[in-house]
Amino acid sequence: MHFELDPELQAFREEVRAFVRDNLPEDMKARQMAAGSIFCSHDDERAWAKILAKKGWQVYSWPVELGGCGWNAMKSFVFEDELYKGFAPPLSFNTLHMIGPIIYKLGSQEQKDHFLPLMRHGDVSWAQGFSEPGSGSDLASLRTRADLVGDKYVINGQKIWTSGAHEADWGFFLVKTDTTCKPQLGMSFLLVDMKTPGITVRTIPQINNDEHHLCEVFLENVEVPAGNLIGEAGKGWTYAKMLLEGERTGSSYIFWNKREMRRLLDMARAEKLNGNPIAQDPAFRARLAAIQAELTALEWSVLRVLADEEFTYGTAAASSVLKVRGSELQHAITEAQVDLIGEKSLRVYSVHDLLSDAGTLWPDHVVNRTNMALLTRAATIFGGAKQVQKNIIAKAAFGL
Amino acid sequence: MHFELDPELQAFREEVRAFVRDNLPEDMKARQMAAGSIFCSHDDERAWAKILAKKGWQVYSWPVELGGCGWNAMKSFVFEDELYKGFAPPLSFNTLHMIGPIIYKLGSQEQKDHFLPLMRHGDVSWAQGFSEPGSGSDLASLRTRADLVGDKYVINGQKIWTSGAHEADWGFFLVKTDTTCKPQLGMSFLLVDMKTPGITVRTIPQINNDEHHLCEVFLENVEVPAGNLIGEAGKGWTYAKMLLEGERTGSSYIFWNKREMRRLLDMARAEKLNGNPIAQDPAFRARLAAIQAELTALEWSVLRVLADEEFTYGTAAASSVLKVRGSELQHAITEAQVDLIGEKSLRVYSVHDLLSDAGTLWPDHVVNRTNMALLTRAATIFGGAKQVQKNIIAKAAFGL
Amino acid sequence: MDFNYSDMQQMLLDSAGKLIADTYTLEDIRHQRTIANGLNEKNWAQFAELGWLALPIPEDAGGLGCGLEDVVVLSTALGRGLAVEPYVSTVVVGGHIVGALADEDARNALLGQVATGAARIALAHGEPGERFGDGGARSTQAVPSGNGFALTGRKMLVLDAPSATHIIVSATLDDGSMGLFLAPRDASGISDESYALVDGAAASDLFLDGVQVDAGALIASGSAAETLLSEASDRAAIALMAQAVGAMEGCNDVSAEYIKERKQFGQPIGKFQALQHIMADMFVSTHQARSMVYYALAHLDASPEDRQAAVSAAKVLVGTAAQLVSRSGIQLHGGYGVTDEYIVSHYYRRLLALEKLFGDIDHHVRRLAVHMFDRADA
Amino acid sequence: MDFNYSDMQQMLLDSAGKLIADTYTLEDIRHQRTIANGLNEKNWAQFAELGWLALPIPEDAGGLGCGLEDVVVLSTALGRGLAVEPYVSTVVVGGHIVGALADEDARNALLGQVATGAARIALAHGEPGERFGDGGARSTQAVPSGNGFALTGRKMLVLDAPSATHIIVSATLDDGSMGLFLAPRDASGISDESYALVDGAAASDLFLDGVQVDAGALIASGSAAETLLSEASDRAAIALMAQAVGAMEGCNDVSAEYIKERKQFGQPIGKFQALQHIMADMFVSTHQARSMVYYALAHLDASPEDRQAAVSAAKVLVGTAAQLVSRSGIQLHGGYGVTDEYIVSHYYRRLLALEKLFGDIDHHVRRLAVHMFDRADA
Repeated sequence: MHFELDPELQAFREEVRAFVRDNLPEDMKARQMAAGSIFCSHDDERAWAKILAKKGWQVYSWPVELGGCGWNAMKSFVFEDELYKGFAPPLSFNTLHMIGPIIYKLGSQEQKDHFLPLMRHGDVSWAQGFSEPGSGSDLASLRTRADLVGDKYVINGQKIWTSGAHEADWGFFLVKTDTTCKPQLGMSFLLVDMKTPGITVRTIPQINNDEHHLCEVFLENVEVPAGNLIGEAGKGWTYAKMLLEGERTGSSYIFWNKREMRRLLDMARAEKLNGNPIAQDPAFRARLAAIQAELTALEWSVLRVLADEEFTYGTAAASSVLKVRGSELQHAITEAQVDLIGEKSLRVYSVHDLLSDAGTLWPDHVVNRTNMALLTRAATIFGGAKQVQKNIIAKAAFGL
Repeated sequence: MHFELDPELQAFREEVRAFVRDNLPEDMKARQMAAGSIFCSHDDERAWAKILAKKGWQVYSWPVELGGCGWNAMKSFVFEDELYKGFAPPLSFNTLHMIGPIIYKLGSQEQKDHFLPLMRHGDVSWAQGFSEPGSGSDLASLRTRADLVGDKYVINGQKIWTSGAHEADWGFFLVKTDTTCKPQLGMSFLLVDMKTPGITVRTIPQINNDEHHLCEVFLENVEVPAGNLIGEAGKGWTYAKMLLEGERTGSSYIFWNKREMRRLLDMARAEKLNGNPIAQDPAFRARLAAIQAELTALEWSVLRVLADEEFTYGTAAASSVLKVRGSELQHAITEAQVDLIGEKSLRVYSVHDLLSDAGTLWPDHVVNRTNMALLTRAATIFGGAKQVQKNIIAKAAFGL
Repeated sequence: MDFNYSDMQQMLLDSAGKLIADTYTLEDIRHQRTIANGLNEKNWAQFAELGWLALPIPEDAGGLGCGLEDVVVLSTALGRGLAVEPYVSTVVVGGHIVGALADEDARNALLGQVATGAARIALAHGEPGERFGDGGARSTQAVPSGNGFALTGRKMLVLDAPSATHIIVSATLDDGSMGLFLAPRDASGISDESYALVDGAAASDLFLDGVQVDAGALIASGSAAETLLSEASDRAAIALMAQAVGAMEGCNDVSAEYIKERKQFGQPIGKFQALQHIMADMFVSTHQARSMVYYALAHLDASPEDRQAAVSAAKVLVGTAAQLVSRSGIQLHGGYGVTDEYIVSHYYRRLLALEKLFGDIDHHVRRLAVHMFDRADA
Repeated sequence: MDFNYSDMQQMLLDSAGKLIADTYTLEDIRHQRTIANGLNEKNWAQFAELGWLALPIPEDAGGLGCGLEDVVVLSTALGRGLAVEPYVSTVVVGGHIVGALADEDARNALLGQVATGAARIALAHGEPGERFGDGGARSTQAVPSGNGFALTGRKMLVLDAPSATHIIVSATLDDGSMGLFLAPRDASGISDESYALVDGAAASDLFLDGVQVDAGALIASGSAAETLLSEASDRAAIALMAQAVGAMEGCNDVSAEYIKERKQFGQPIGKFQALQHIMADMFVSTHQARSMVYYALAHLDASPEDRQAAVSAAKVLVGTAAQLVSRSGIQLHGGYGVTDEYIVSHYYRRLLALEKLFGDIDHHVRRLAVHMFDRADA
């Protein structure tokens, strides 16, 4: 048992901080600061990816021989922490943790040769097609099917909650290639060029009036070369589970939570109550201190997983804790941001013009806080709703 | 729609207040004030009943011709509110709302002639035997049986959570008289003299070390005259349900909650934080104000039921709201009492010597607060656990 | 005590329910934010036609002379329908304050216009740097000028100003006390920045630069003005809380319906006890919130301190309930709950606004605590 | 970073687990409160024999010289067992403060007695009218007298004093600063009122009337004394939080076991999703609490401000978790949960005490907020 971070990591932290300071374009930072989102625009994602690629950090989590950095979990933690702190656009989760690993672990040589360099250089963006309208937390009920006709798969069906599908170059879809067996054995993983005829993408207007992120994808007789199959047919379910289980700490949104907590504390110093900073009011202090304690606990629970603590209960329970508390913290922090600005939270700012003026009489820190809080309601829903996480915990921890 | 209380009730309120002031013995009041309980000792209950009986208020809720007062719901509300406010011992729920009504509505002439005068004069105390070890919120699973042998019922079984059974004169028990039909049709209601051979009573030590209230009752070949059957055999379930449904607002503990809230506010004025009354600290003020708002809502939800509001959903839902929030308030208030006295809450005072000295260095208001808070954990359990209440609400309000 | 609707109230509720069902569909609600000044003229005309705008207006001004309890009954329907028309600004706040105008003809004329829908009033009180009007004396100044006053100052977040025909402006008089002034919305010297609010309503920041009004425009000053403003604010809070109760009831109903329909893991998700208990919590909160609206109403004519305490207690409870209900409603809807295409997200946004308008939970917690701990007469 | 137990720690945990299982049965725990001075002598002898009392005592005083992380590991087992022996008072607080005694012989002699179980130390710091020692300067006075001092004052709620052999007394010196004094528990001039605490431990109020101690009894004064007290308190808080984590884990386990066994409505109540989710919440809180103990431990050697902030953050979270877990544990047990005859009610009482000792949630929320908002170096 010892709790010290490798002292070398402090130097690395400063290296990353300096890199962000020197290389993140001001306007890109300003947009990310205003949005405060876990998303960013397609353009910013691509542009930032190219900047990281030049430094060799674009696919940092991949194996060294594929252009990754070979960092251990703690070093990666520091890296992402600093990027978030500096308001860099979020890294592509799909590239780093989903389709990237799938292709370099299971892809054909052709797939590797084609896609890995593109991803390494930040030259391709991906849409993930798992969820369907009829199946939220219940992946076994997927209905989109792909029939092998000659050397092509013909896909018919519908996907939903597909982030960025309207701007993505490629998609990776979980489809049914065999409907005669139980669902878990009939699924396959297919790569789909998003420009293929038969694909229609509809953006879904969100609660914050954003139409730029979540999409529905309609697939009607979409023909895809058989060579776009990943690994073996019928193993899609296994691959998808492998991906989802490999990502043990991402659902904590620890970096986002830490950054938005800092913003919250700054807002408390700036906003006033009866002429004094709200940061001096015992009632607000108590509320924010309680959130701070939960945030610290979340961070150390993340570290425990990253440091491979041997839990006496199923590791699934420890991961689900991160999802439950991470999403609750996203709520708590954004709710507090809204409450801190009081009635000023009611004004709507455009999510499509993030650098819009706050208004003559309005402080800058109010811009877009409510939009962010609205969108954050999804935190306890996506990626396995909170209720599903609790089912998992009850089973993994207590055998209930 | 109008929200004024009958102005005549204000005068009545003062009449009751004066009566309590002039007739409640000081030591009895002091004991009740220290305990803060929904219970009182057997002796205090009996003595106070005799005082009320003299005034004609002992069985106030019964029909006038039986010695009741004929007050409407609002007047009864004011009456009980004032008794609680004045720290009078609690009225006998069994006499007023359980076995009293059962006997005067369904009892035989002999039962009426024997028991009603006793109750009217406060000369008999009752134990209620519904729950059994195997059945908490699930009354259908009761197993205590009474077999008719000649002109006697022979009872065998076990009851639990029987308040005051060790001191009660009589008990009313729900027993199975027919085991061949479904449980709801085979239950009967029996009156049992607690001195009958075969009855063993064990007091159950509670979390606050109290052993004076809850009991287990073991019945082994207990012979009871067949004339002690209430109404018809096999209708016990119907009678019990009738009783439980007739009592629509009691589970709110509104009078208790109001009184203990007053105590809480007084404590906030007396206790200090950094030299100032805690009542001046914004964080504690916020906590207590939130409780106050909930308490007011509870009181007005009680009034809505008492005034026979026609709800658009099942009345069961409105009653369960009172139970859910009433019990949550009991928790919130006692938890706040404990937190207000800080580390002083850790000292144990005897529940059997309620007027014991606080200690040379200790303020009087700390005595017994923790004991009360401990016992109050039961609020969300007895009389239909909170989870059961929520099942009821989901069904009655939304058909779920 | 009688919590049941009178026949007249039941009729009001039924007719409102019908109009709301026809006129406030999801498409209508989504259309709302595209209206530049926030006013749906067609709906407003309907409000007038149905007599809703005349409800609490005195009879001698052409109104119906009803009490606030009738407004409350109507408001629950408006809340369920997510109607963001400037009803409270114009009829409840405007109607109450204008009712104190000394000039009977001017008063009845304007109130008459309120009743017919021709006039709409916005209250311009809050100023930059304040939090729910906690700022004490107004920075906006009313300087004697000609036979009246010149008003200069900045007013922030004036609800429903973009569609208003009149504004009521609070300003500091020469003697340091506050005055309430009536001015036409388009008076010269007023410029504005207008914007939409999260619930589809609209508001403005108003920049008053020597706005000239005559002496008769001063509705009240000093403690009379303070009293009037306090009364109007508490009435507004009550009407908006009734809207919140209606919105919560609507949110509960669509959520229950949704979880009965939506299937996951082979059964309607409404079969899951965890979701049933979420709905039970929503019901409990909503039921308590309605009780508190009645409680606040019952204290409308109590002493100012008692009325304020009652309104604050209600605002605390209703606001807390609104948060629980609207948040749970989204959770029960899963991913669909955070889209603009399901009405539950609109309930969420409206209930967010209703929690904040006329003082948020925190503001009223503090005001309630003053009543609980600091009153000399307690 | 490594969160796994060392071999030595695993052995410590295993042996503690065994002793606890044998010696802390429900009967033993119920017996505890009948012990007049709160000390189970047999258990204490076992603690000594197993080396637990020697754990953090320096090697040159006959101790094992282990770190607080080892005490934490042991403490989780003590917490699960609901052991209320005066371990923290004597070994963690007493051991740390006595470690600053200038006289090496006297220091090693007393620490050696701590390690063998012969000496037990109680900290007499709190005074009437205070809230978690918020009172600033001590009212208890240390007046020069003979070749030492005479101590006069009143100390309240001195944890574990009834069974102590020594007390450490905080008192105000002539120069107004604070001194920490070591005195025999049975020194002349000390009278007491002793009582049981809710968890079965015992405490005393001490009345000091010119208690004579010699010059060597002054362990530290001024800022050194403040530092020593602050360090000892934070160490105590960490050890007690580790006990709380152990108690929560125990509470979770007995609750899970209970709901798997208990049948209602024809099935084990553990099949009800609502109860499963309560248990999930208990797990989440407990897991986070353990993380915070590690976090606090990691800041043991940080600057005093950072250490205090870390301990406070942990105290807030662990206290909150303790409340949720212990309250839920009772709820899951139904009526049996509030009886003395099920261990869950004892977990409840112990966790209540652990939340309060060395600063409750509210106290540490305020101290954490100071760190968040008021630090000059932040």
